[in-house]
Amino acid sequence: MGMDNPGGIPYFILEFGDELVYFSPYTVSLFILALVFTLFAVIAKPERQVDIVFGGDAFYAKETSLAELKFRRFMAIACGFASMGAMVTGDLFNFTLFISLVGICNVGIVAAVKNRHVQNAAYQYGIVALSATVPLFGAAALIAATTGTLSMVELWSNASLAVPLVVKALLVLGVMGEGMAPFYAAKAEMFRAPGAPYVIMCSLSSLLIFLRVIEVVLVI
Amino acid sequence: MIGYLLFAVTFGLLLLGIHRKAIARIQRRPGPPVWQEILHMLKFSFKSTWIPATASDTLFVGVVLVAIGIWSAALFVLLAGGSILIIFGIYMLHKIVEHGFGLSSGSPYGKFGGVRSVISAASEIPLFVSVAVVALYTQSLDISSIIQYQNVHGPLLFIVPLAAVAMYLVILSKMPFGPFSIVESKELVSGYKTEHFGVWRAGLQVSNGLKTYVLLFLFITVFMGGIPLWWTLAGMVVLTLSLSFVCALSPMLSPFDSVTVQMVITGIMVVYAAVLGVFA
Amino acid sequence: MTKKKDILRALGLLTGAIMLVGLILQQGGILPLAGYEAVLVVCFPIFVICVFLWWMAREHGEDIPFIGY
Amino acid sequence: MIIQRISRIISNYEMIMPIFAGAVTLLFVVAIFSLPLPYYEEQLYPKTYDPTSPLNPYDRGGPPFIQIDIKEQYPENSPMAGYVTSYLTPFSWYMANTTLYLGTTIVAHPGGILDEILYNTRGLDTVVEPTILFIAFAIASYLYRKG
Repeated sequence: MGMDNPGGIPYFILEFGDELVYFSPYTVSLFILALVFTLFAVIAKPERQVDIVFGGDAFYAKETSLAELKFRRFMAIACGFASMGAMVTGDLFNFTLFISLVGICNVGIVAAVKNRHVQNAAYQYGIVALSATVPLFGAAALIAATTGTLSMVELWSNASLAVPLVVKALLVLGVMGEGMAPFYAAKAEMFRAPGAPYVIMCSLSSLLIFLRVIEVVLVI
Repeated sequence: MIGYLLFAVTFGLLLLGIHRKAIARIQRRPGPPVWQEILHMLKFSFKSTWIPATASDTLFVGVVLVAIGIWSAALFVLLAGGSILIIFGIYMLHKIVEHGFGLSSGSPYGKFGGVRSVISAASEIPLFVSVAVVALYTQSLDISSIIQYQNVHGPLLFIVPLAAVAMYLVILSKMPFGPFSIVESKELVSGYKTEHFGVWRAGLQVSNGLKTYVLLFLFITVFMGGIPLWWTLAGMVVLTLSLSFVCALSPMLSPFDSVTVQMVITGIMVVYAAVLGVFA
Repeated sequence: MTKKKDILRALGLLTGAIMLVGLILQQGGILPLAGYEAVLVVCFPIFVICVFLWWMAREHGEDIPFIGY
Repeated sequence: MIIQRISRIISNYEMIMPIFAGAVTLLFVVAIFSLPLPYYEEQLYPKTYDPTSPLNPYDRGGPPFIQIDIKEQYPENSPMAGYVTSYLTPFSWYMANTTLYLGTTIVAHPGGILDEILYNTRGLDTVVEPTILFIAFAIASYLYRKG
């Protein structure tokens, strides 16, 4: 039981069996942004990060090798699709699944970088993403148990179904673990990796899922 | 609509100019004329422009288009009285613009601006708490119904002053030269926008003008209600001047301290929202 | 180089024309306001950048990345 | 200053795991104290199992193609929902008819996985789940081959 449609009235609802995918003004705008940046990841060449060698005049531009580029682009596109799915899905379990997919793609995007510092950060972040699945799926399971449904449309249209506050908090914490919205230190270290269009997908996806989870928490 | 868009760009840039002028006068400098930012936009647009050899070209250009696009969308949502959640979504996504600007060029300065922008992502949370507090009272997130609520109950500024403070801090963190504007601080040259010169910077100026206009307009609308346009514009100038005083008189915090301060503010706001939620 | 400029000018004029047509259609009541706004959100950034690039000063080659001191 | 001390802690990315773990633990303690949470009796899927069925625990009730015994959220969206056993491959069909143990092997052979995917009330979920696994395998294999 939340307020009516904080993201606006859905334009239309796509039906996959018991899973509804709905396009409200809010979800559509987030979806389009994810789409635009996925397209950037598809067509943009990675930038060559310029580094200065301290104590000398030398400088060099880091090149991203082709194999690494291909793998990271694949991960970035997968991440884009996962965040697009998370933006529009109207089913809570599906939402948590997409979010954990986003989490693992984020690790994948920077895991290929040959830089110990970046890989350490990615490793730390990966462990957090791993452990965040416990509150994440736990919240989905508790919602199913307390309300008997996982459909967001059902949860907001039926006022008698109330999700306990602590379950909502678990959901938010799980998403934070996957997206790391407030504790961003590891993500910032990951950002030192070259290859801008792919690294941007990390941050875009986590901001998007954070925005979506706020809507979800207000809705249910 | 297109006329209003151009007006918003110009007025927003004028506000930024007033901001600079006020800071300069407070610090006993002559300062640039108030229309300096508008001149900047025009001047940059005439300058010779290319894409740096090390840059990721599509992202380098595309992010400028995205910056202008998202803030024009925000302006339209605001004018149509749409959901406040969409505007704040766009506000959060401005982070992506900063990342894109910073990371796409390959320059170390831009990179550090982008990295700092990632670190300070926590600064956006007070925003959602203030949204939640507003929603507690109005039971809706539509700007049109927030205005209606204020027509009946008086301005929200006097009902939930702390939420207004939180949103004020959020706007402060987006104003240049403020205590939280670590993404464009001077030790990084210009932070995330270092490498975007010429036409790209002119495009960034356009989006900055729109951003300033939208954020200040939003503050006035959400906390003062639907007052006539002239009064709103006057209110925006007053708000800018107050922001200038804060910016001129406070030092810039070091990056991690800035984040910590913002997280502390967030904590206070969460407690405030929880207390209101229990007793309201 | 002039060819690139022609493309930019054409693109600027095209998006400008689309926005104008959108305005006329919206005033005529054919296009809903939301549709017109969607057109503006897509076309306005492209229009601005293309116009700026069109009237920008003459062009040089690409830059030389930082060459030390 | 206290602020600087806090910033020093949170700026170290190795501290993130402990901070996160602490937050999760705290929240789980709160969750345990808020037990018992309300339980919604009328669940989406039936909670009674028939231990004599060869498809147990995947039997959603009733003979295939004839009758379903499942409560759906949106019955109009998937008229065929719940006819799980209608998608059995010939081999599975043979096993189900001759032994009592198909239920234990149902995801271990192709017919079994297909059943779950075509069990289309939660079809999209079953697609996303393997995707997560595949992505994880892709990362692991890439890192392994890179050495």
